Amino acid sequence: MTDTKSPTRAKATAKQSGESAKLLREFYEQMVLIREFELRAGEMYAKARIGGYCHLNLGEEATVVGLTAALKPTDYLYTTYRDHGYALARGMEPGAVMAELFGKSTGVVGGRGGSMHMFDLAKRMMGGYGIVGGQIPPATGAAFAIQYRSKAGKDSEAVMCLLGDGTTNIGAFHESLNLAGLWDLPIVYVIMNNRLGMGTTVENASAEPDLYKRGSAYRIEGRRIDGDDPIAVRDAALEALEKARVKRRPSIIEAMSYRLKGHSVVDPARYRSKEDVELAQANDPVPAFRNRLLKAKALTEKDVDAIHMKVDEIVDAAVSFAETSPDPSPSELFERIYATPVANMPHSFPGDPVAVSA
Amino acid sequence: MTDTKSPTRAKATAKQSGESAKLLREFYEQMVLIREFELRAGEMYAKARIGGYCHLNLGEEATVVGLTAALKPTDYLYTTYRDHGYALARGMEPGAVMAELFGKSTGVVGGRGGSMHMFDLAKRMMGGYGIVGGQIPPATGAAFAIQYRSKAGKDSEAVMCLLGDGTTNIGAFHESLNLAGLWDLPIVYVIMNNRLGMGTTVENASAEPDLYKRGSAYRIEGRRIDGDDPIAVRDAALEALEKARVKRRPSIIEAMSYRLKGHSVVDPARYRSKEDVELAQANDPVPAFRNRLLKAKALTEKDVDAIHMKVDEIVDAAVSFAETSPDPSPSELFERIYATPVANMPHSFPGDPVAVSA
Amino acid sequence: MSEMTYRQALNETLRTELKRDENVYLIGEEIGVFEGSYKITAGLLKEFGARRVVDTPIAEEGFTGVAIGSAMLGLRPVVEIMTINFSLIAIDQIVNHAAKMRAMFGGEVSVPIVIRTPGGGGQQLAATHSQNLEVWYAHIPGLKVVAPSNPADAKALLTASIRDDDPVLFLENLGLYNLKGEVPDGEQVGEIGKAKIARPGTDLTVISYSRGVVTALEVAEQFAAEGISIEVVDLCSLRPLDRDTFCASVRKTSRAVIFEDDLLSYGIGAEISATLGEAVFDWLDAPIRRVAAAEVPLPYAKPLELAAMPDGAALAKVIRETLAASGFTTGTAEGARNV
Amino acid sequence: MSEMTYRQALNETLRTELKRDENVYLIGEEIGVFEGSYKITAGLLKEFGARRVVDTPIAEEGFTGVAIGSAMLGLRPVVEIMTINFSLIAIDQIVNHAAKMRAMFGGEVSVPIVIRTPGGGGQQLAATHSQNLEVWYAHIPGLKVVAPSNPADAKALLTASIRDDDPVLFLENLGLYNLKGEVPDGEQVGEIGKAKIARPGTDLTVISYSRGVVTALEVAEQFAAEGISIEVVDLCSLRPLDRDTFCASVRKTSRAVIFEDDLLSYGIGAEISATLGEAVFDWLDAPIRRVAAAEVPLPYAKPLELAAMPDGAALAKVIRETLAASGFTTGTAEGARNV
Ligand SMILES: Cc1ncc(C[n+]2csc(CCOP(=O)(O)OP(=O)(O)O)c2C)c(N)n1
Ligand SMILES: Cc1ncc(C[n+]2csc(CCOP(=O)(O)OP(=O)(O)O)c2C)c(N)n1
Ligand SMILES: [Mg+2]
Ligand SMILES: [Mg+2]
Repeated sequence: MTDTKSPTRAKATAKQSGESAKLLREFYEQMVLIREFELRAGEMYAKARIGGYCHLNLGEEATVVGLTAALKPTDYLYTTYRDHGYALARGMEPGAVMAELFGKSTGVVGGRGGSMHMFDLAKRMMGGYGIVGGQIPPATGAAFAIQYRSKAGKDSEAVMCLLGDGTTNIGAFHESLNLAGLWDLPIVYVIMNNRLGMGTTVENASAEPDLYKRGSAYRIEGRRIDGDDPIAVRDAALEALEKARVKRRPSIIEAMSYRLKGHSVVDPARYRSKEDVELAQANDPVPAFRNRLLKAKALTEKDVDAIHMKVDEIVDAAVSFAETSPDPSPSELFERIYATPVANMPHSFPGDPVAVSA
Repeated sequence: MTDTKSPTRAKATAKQSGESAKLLREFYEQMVLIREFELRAGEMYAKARIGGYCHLNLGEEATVVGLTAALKPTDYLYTTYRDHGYALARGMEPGAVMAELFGKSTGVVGGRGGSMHMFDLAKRMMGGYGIVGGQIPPATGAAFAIQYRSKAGKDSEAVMCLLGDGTTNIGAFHESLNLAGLWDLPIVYVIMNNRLGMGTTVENASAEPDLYKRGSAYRIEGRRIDGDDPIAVRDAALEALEKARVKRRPSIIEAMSYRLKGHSVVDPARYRSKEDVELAQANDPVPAFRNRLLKAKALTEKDVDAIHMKVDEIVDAAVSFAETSPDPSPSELFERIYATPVANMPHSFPGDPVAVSA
Repeated sequence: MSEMTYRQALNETLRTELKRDENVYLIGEEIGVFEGSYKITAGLLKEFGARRVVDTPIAEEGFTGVAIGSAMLGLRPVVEIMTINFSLIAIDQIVNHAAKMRAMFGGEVSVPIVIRTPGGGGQQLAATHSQNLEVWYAHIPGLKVVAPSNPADAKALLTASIRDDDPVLFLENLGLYNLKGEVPDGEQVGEIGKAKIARPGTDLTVISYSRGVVTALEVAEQFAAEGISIEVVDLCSLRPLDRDTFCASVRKTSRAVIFEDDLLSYGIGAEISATLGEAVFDWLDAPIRRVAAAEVPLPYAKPLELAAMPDGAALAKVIRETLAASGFTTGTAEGARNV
Repeated sequence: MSEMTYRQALNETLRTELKRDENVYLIGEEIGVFEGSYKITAGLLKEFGARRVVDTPIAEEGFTGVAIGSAMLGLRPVVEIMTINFSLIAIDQIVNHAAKMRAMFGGEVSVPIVIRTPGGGGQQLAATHSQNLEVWYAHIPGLKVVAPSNPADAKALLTASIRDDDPVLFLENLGLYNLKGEVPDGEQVGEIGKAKIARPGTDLTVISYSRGVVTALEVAEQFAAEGISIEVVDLCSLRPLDRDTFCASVRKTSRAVIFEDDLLSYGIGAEISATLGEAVFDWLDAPIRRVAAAEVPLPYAKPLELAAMPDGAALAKVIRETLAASGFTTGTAEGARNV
């Protein structure tokens, strides 16, 4: 195999000069919010406030912020189980997101979904999905619906679909890309290449480890970008979304990044080499972006402190909100499942006799 | 899209000069056998001697013969429901193949499988498969077993896996190719491009209609060949098999051909344009190969007559054998299902009381 | 009222719904140019165009998922999966996604999708093309599963399914497509979750669904000639399951036989029998028997296929055995002899 | 005898079989470098190398199919599908291929593959990660389905499954992995298709499998303290289903309650109940009740998850109701009061 087997970091392509200091600060603030929220989620998991699986966006903050910055409110976002950051960046209330993690009735989906299933139709956050690749066909279907209902153009809606590097190897990826390519659908597939699917490296999972090239079998163009640079991410996303809106053509973005910790909060990631961990830490996008802004004088140390203080308050408030929120009641167990009630819905609790009217 | 959307016939690449007249005659004879067998199968279906689905190799005889000529007896062949020709070319008894179509106990699998499921472990004909794409992962697994058990080399076993053009769009294709590419498996995927999947053209099904390029997402090389030229087919297959044996690398062959008739014997193919039908007929590989051999003096008109006479006898004999063979008996219903019998196997016929010993 | 086949009833219903609601569209393999593998969609591409009648590549998981995603945005796709056997390739999208999205996303979204798919053996299509896997879907909360047995119900329940805001698996059967029946004209919206008394009777209840009901009605007719009155319950829906209707029937007749095309163990009949055993225990005069398929991958050869599939003769035999087990005798001297 | 967890029993059995037969190999996601999502395969990559312990990409359909194909050539793969929820992506290969190949190819080939996969809710993994879909597989001829409830049976049945020449779905449960028990040393080959009396009793039979047996045994123990004797039948295999054993038990006790983790309608319990209703009808003193999960996509929030899942309390309640329905009284004055 060739040298592309070890993907090298793409060059930063940010046209940073053109950005207002305000926007850069906002980006930084969002990145810090995700970072702090995720660290706190990890703590809360350790305290058993959060159950189930809990996958964090640690190390991927720049990508999350860059991608969501490129989306219009009318665009649809489909993502994976690693979705807290996207929920926050899409404008969902941190308190409601934390409450969802706590399984409270005030959670974004009333405690039904938990960590893997953030959803908000109004915000067009179309869900985190726990089945690897499961989001790809529905996301493609959202693009189909846009195509079905509306004309192409600058103001057209579009879809962004996130997936991990490991997810490119599943059949749903292939079938969806083929349909999107064949039918000219307005969608951007973003491969979040954090180098690992659980403990498996990209090189051990993909026969073509340059993942942006995987569209070649469908005539879908792809490009690799530096996922640690929020501006580069946003610019690439804007371009791909424009193509989706105007040309109604799908595309692939491969955002290179590092997963800072284990696959989920319970994974000590012992399979990871010391060098790999060091590399990930050396590439941590949050301090990197901070230093870049400080250097460019878009940010002062005082700003940094203020941002961190503000974020801490937000996250504290989110935790308090979650902690003081009520649990959903078992009496609601059979609600929110069907949209059209019909006769003979089975509403028995375990141990009830089978429901038959005399 | 580019001009490759309408795939043009690949140039014949046969090094015909080097072939012995004997081999060429054998090829022709095999092609005629498949042609006549399939025509007779169609008749027998019309007479209700054959039930279920019945997909014929009409128009694909050159590909069938060329591919199987390249296989060693130790190679494994996996194919689709369009499998009669492969069964014959792999050396299975025409009588037993016809008897299988008739559902007789003397059929190659005792009447259990019918048209879509020709199988013979001794001949390493590993089955026709009715689920589109269903054969691809097991075929890849056969290559895995070869890799697991033996060293690469000129005498290594290898696997050939047939699939249709329409089948390249299913997830199993993607997952299998990725695994074969990743694990360096000794397999040749042959895409039988007969231009249609039932009534759907390649252009309406595949975002990359140059199907030999679909390996690009897995670093698997592909090439397109003229499926109407048995020599070209054999040569390409030999090369790909050699690569599988020696380098343990998978490859793709796209064999271009035309389906002469409907998708299955009951399909009148009304969706097909007059031009398309004419084109298919103009490209009929059987008369084309005959004329080529006559011209090259590898064959005389007398040879042709003799071959047709011989083939007619074989096919007549196959039909008689099938007709006079016994049906399988309902008393065998529960046989041949499990290899390791265990307690409490359910062997009740419809209407029997549930089997419980007192 | 007009007489038409089950196929025509489906075709006309699809046409009507396509006309009624711009959000309704059809999607599946070979439904357009080829006019449907079983011709259910004949003529619709010509009438509605390729936007509303979408031919797909062979990619059941992909196009079913596409339909699901489009339904999340308010479209109302009617998916054809060529046969239920191929739904296995799409089942992750159906069961892990369509069925669960509304609940998992806290009721924030609905997935108004219909999946039409035929099951059934008897056409010598062998093991991989002859299955009845509806019990799998009937097991899954979040789905609705309907299985009409005649053209009129096919129309009414397909209409209801398309207008329902939840994912509906609409089960058809290869053996039903040519079945003729009277179909009421005009709009007919069936009630999902309700069973029907397909034929009233007093002596024994046969419970069935889809194609099984056709056989059950034939057998009931034969018994009527002997003066034995069989009530036939057509489940119509498998989820939700209308337990009230078949339990009420068996409270009346005290005897039940379940007839289904599917394999015996863990089939639809098991749930019916278990429900009856619990809910009408005190009314039962004889054990509840199930007539179902032999537990084998369906073989191709006709004699083997016939031996494996339940038929009217097997049903009649079990009805007689059940009547005998409960000491049943008819008033009519002639008829009683054969019982 | 040594005490070990269910996880350790699986791990040691895999090690033993890898050593015994060069054709045995393990394949699945994250079973090597990661040592298994639930650490069942811990240490095995190190011991046997990457040829025998094969980490795969995320491609359940692909790698399960690869295992099937390799089994056709005589290898004996043990596939790990991380949870049964993900088996839906591989189910076409399992049900349409592995299960049917031998029959469809006339007995010419065998497919000696084991698919190990855990099911079960209760870990707050929400709707798509908490299912019990074993009833789907139990429905399919051509497969064998085993579901051991304790470390000793896990060892014996995994050994039997690996040595069996047919495709076996080996059901585990997230809630069982840490369960401890005595495991006999040395080679132990269990008998697929046989149920067990996990605890003898005389007054009522509880029938269960996999994790359900653990709860059933606890509840039986509580009743024993009241002088009520509960027999617990552990099905061990779901296909073939050992009807003889549980029918014999109920002929003895005259009362049955079925306890299962899965959803009620069309679950495993339905088949058990239907079988009993037919085969031991005359012995039953009370209707057969099933204790099973509420029919909802399992919610994440703990109070909702708990409300949906069957537990010992629900089982005890139904046992009491069943005893009461049959007019049962114990000899012991104290115990009887609570019944
Ligand atoms: C179909 C399916 N198979 C396996 C899993 C278990 N699983 C969860 S996440 C994951 C790794 C995904 O890796 P990648 O796509 O790189 O995303 P990342 O976790 O790195 O963000 C696996 C195997 C699953 N959830 N669904
Ligand atoms: C999973 C699945 N989906 C659909 C079908 C129905 N079907 C049978 S053959 C076929 C077309 C296949 O086309 P192609 O791959 O080009 O092969 P060809 O028939 O042309 O040889 C379809 C859709 C099937 N058998 N399996
Ligand atoms: Mg990753
Ligand atoms: Mg084709």
